[in-house]
Amino acid sequence: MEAILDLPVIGLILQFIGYLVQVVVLNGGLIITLSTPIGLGALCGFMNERSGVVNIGIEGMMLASAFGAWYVASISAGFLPDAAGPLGFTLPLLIGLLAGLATGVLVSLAHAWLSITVRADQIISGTIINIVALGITGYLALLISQSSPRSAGNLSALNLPQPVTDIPVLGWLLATFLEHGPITLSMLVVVVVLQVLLYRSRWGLRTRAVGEHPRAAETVGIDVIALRYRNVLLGGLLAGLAGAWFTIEYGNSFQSGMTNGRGFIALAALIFGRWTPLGSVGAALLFGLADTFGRAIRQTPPAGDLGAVLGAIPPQVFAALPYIVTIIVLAGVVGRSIPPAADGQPYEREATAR
Amino acid sequence: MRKQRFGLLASLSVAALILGACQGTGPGTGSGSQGPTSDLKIGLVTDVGTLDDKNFNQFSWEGAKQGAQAIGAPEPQSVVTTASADYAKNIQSFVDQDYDIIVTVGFALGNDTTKAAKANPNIKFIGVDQGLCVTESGDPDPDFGCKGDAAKLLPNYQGLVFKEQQPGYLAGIVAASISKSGHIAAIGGTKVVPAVANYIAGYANGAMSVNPDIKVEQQFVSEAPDNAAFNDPAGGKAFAEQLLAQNPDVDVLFQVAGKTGNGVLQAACDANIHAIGVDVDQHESTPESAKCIVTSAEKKLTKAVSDAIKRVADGSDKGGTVPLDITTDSIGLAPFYDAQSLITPDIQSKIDAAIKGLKDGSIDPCSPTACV
Amino acid sequence: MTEPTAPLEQHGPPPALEMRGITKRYPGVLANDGIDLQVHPGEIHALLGENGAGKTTLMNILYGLATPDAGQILLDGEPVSISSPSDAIRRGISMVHQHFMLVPVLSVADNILLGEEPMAGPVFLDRRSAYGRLRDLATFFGWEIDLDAPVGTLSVGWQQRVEILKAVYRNAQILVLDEPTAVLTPQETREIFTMLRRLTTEGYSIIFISHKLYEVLEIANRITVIRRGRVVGERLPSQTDEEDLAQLMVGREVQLTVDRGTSHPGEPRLVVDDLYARDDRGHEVVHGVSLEVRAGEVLGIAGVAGNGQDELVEALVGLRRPSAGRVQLDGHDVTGAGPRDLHQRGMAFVPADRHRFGLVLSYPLTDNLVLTDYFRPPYARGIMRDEDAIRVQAGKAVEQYDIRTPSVDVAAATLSGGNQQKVIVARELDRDLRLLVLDQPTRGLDVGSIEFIHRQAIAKRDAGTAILLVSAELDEVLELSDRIGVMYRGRLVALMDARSATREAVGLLMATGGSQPQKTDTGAA
Amino acid sequence: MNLRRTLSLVTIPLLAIVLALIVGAVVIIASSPLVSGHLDLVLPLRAYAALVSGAFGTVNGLIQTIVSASPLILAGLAVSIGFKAGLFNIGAQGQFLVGAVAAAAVGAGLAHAPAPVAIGVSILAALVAGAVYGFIPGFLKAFTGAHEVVTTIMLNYIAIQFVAYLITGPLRATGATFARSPSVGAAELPVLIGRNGHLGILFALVAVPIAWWLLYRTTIGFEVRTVGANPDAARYAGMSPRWIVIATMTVCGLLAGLAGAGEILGITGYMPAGYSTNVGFDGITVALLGRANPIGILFGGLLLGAMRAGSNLMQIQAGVPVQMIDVLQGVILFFLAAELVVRYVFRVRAARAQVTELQTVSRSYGQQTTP
Repeated sequence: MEAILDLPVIGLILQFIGYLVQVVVLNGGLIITLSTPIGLGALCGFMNERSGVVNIGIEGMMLASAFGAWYVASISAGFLPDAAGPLGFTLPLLIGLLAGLATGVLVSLAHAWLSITVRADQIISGTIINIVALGITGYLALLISQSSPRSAGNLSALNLPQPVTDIPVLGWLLATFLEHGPITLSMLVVVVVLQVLLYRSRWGLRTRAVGEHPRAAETVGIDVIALRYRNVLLGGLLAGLAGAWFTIEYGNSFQSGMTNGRGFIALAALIFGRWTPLGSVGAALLFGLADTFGRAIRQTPPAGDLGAVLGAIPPQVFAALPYIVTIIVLAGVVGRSIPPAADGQPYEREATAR
Repeated sequence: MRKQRFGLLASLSVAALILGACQGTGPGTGSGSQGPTSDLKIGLVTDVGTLDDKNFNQFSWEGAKQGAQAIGAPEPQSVVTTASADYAKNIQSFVDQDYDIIVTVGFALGNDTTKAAKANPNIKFIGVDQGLCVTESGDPDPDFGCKGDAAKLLPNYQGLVFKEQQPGYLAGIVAASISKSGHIAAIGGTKVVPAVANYIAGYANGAMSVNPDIKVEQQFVSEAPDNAAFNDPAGGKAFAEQLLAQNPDVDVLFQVAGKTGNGVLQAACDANIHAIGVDVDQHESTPESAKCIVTSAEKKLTKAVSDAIKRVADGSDKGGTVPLDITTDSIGLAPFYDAQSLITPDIQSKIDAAIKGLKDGSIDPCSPTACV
Repeated sequence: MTEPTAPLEQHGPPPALEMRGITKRYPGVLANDGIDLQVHPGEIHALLGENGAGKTTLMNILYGLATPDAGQILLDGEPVSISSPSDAIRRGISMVHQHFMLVPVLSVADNILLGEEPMAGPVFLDRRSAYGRLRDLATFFGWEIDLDAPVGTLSVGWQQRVEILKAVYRNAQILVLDEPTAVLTPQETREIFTMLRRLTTEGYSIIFISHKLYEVLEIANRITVIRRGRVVGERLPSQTDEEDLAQLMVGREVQLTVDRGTSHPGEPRLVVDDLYARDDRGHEVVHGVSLEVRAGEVLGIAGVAGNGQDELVEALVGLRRPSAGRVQLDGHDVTGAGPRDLHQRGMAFVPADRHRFGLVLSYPLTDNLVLTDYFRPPYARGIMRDEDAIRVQAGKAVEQYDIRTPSVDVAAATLSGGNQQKVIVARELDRDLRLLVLDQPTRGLDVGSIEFIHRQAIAKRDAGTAILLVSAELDEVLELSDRIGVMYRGRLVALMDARSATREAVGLLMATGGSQPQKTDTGAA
Repeated sequence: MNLRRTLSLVTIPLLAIVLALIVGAVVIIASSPLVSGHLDLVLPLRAYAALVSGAFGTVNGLIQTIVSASPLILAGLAVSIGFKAGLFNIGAQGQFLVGAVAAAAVGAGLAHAPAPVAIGVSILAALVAGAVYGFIPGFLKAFTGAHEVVTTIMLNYIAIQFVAYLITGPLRATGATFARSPSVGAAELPVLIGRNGHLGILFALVAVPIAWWLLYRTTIGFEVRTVGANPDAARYAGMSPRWIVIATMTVCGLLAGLAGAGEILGITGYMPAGYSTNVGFDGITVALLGRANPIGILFGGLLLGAMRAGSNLMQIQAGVPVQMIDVLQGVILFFLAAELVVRYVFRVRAARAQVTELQTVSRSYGQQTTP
């Protein structure tokens, strides 16, 4: 009796897997592209939190950088030549990219100052960044729009030659992973670099020590404050990249509030990825997949029973999925995720007690 | 510490100054024309979002400005809604400042505009995209029976309602005619907004009228009129790219999704297919994507709002829903610009015939796919 | 009395380390007041002083963790300024802190290498080359150590060794050990001592910080005693004894053993039967403890820290649920009862960590003095607090227990450690008690406060209260108890009459748990 | 003594506001070419004057200020009671939304019931919904150690999707041309004062003294504060930090849910799809501005309410976009955060241990332990 009941379920599962594979094969590149701001944002969080600074301001950092990159690119497009180089780089776009990075670093500097030097509550600092970034970019964008700034265009994707992409399987892999704009490509590089450095470099060892037990790190001569500053500012570069993705790589214009919560999904990815670079970006890709899967169900639902089952799921479930799994993981229902022990604790150099 | 903080402040202000200086010219303010003068004060409340959506908020705003200029009124003022909870409050701000004409933009403000119109019979209200539905006492009808005669009960409230299915229908004719594959698509923000649904219904019907076998993908980014539906260009681009990956032969893409739709247009450009804009002439409003925009299914918001203001000024305004359709030239197709070459005389004659048919009522843009 | 320092080194090489006139002021405390210290090459120099005398502050200054307000540091006769630990390390100073400075999630090797990483190129670590050297060092001391094991999984004794390896790895010339034996068994202590002597033959100078007289006498070549931030004497071990050092350290003639009088034990009050408990990570750390405490007696539990005493106490006072076993108070089964229930049954508890458990530092004394009674009359009626009644009680307690405070409205954080402990004692002891649980009641206190608290405890005992005293200070247990139990690896391995207990016997039990294999628990009363 | 303590509590927020206004002025001047076409040094004055006159210039403006302030006060309480227990409730936004949707749903169901019943039951529904939504992160914190900051952020986004599902699905009003819930009819809150001073403002005004009394005059409040200040000591004292954490978060959710009910039943009368609000995040500002003290929150809420109410006039009369309010709010928070520690540093000389309450929040982030 039970065996009979089970059969259709197995069939459904097989169908589901088939459908999933189909979606991935068709949209692999898109999934990676869409994961870029989330992955880079999560890596920004990684840089902060592994050295002991909580960052819930990723959303604001990204939004500010998106604005900075777009606005500076758009101004420079007014008087600089826009002959395109490799990957669609024009002079204005290059300047815009640098401006995006600079914005990310500047905002991170504020975060670092508040959380490290002033030893303010780091969560409040992140909240401030989110509020101010949304306010000031909205404010400026509205004022600027009245003069209809021109767009500087956007960076373009790497194009592999046809013969390469035609190779079976490998061609697909190469195209999926490489046919992207420079920012997405940079994420794929940065994540590997960070993962290797975290476990194999002096920086990584020291960062892990500072995030877990800053006092111990200090007693062996590591400058905790400087290391935290450096990491938070480097994280700002990554947030800057993530922001620039919105306005000069994937998109080509700025809209108020356009990051639309992706900074918080990045936070979720960081946690889901257990505070490691590969894990975070892996989680970002997974969230990107869920997102893409949700769209696929709308656009081309599978036929038959599977279609009926998936169709019965409210589409909002897919939108909420990253948040739901993060709570589940954090609660330890499946595979517990534990932050660095000193995450969130301001460091005081001189031990006043004892 | 003090020093550091001051440094931060200083750099902030310097940055802001640079911003300001670079954009020094500012908006072109309405020059005082020699026309009639009026002291009517005009205010405008946007929907959630901003004035820079390159879409209906922005172009209604243009209409208010043009209308003010036409009647010689002072420059209008605006309030940007930041949260939908604030509609009533924002309308009330203008009431309290004794404004004479208050323009509210978007169907979502209809309920609060109705209440305000009833409470302030001496103030003229113009609601963009707002069909009036009131009870016999002139209140917003909770049961949507619309028993009351809005024109009589609220003579101070013009609800501008466009027949979006008509420009959608014309866009559909263009799309079907220029499609080589016989497979076209439309992406809407959400189907729960009637304007969106009607555009797309008209589009499908128009396309079928040219080519009964045509495949029209009709997709909606979100279930609700939220940020994902109208305020997420990256999400819109992704949605379109995925649709095109699934349907690689789609060669015309129509967007009805606000800022999200700007991403849709970009996806079309990236894929080297044709795009059709919505609401306003997007060839002009989104120059980033101009190269692939064939035309736009336009509702002439600027003109409609400006006309409504003029009617108030000359006293010819009447309350109630003001239907705006092709007969009053309130909707239509935007110019083709560079895409003119695509439009063969044959296609042009189909368009002309459809315009004629829509005008005389012999063509129903809501058939076979029904409108809302 | 302090003989004019006529040091012996006029002709020899300059001291390896000299500290001159070191002064450090913390808000409200003069932690170091013009301290002079000389350490010679190859000597073990003990720094002796009570808790809070300023030893750790002095060493933090030496190590660059604190900046002195005045004074000078000379290394090999050269004045130096040490502004950070990396300065100190560069100059050949290494420190083993009282609280281990190890990162639990990192491996043994990474902990040792941290800060002095061997590099292959500018970016990457060269762990392989380091491993050889680390193995050699371990062999030198005769240790088998898994370099890849996360430090968090090691026992305290092994963590201590990792700390010392860290220092040795850095080729330190001067090694500072801050109370290195506090968490060790006497046997482990002996091993460390052997190792330290070996290090001195290798040319290390060692500063050994302690407040245990016999240890200092055993290991040191020279002893400097500090009291209240000042150097009060310098001694050679051969020229002094415990009495002399104790006098210096405490500043007056002290009676090393409190006269506890005779006890008159009554009926059993607390009966613990085969109790098991787990720690926060879920490991079972209390295995089948059985004991009873009778009215009018002090049962002392000795044991090296980390042998399950914390969990045992927490299980008894309701802060931790026992995983098995039974606890009875006055014949009622109170297994798994909460703190409040036990409190109402006449139990009081003075916790080991007063900042963590005993007080809310940001609260005024008023609230702290009713922390366990806030919910009942006269301090509350229903859910309404009665502020007046609370103030009246606070005023009374401050007077009665001699709590030195400007007012009852100041935050507990502003009081000295001794006065803070008095607040807890005032709150806990100021009523008729059936059972009093004292967990490390005098840790970190000055002698005056220690005496005060011991006297209060004995008074309660004489009034018929059953007292359970848990302390890692063997001396305290020996002084106060009528009977003594020893905890070893979660078991109560011995229970003996205090009169028959010797320091050596108890020490051996603490270290080894007794020679015979312990399957069942010895002597349950 | 008491006066001095109050003064020292008020000084820093006031200082932060003044500094924020100065920074705001700099931003306005710097961006003035975009507003008036030239560098306009008096624009900030015009903007602030308009802001003030919009908020306080007329009786209706004043009432609008109170109406805008009341959900902010409730949300501010929802955040600050969490602070008292050592919890950072970033989830007021989500709790507000579920409270709002519950009020909208039940209100619609009772649209034709007698008004007192309809109002009472709708509000009850909002309280319960908000409370449940606050209970979830509280429970997770208490029993799994999942830090409430992350869970509440996630729950905010889940709430948005949940509400979208309800309004476009089961709750969608039939016959409406766009997706919205049916009107709440009889459950609409009566207007008590002026044009739109609805019953909801009473909720806020009553909640403040109740919250104060509970926190400072009852044993329950003592327990909450003790858990916030030192959870171990609380356990030692026989309190149950777990249940107090859960109860506190539940109450926080309840208050935020009540704010949601006030907005739906008192202002819009239904819930449209895509309903959006700033209340949750404004609540954080209010809580910090009010130093997590109910009385302070009353003033913090009024201040922010005034800014929200007056901002329209600022845009109308001075052309300065309303987003300026967000900027000001962020800068106020910036100075509060920075000053918090300046004071912390000087704590030894000033009244000690007054400020430590807020310090506990992010410290616990890395620990993820159950209370």
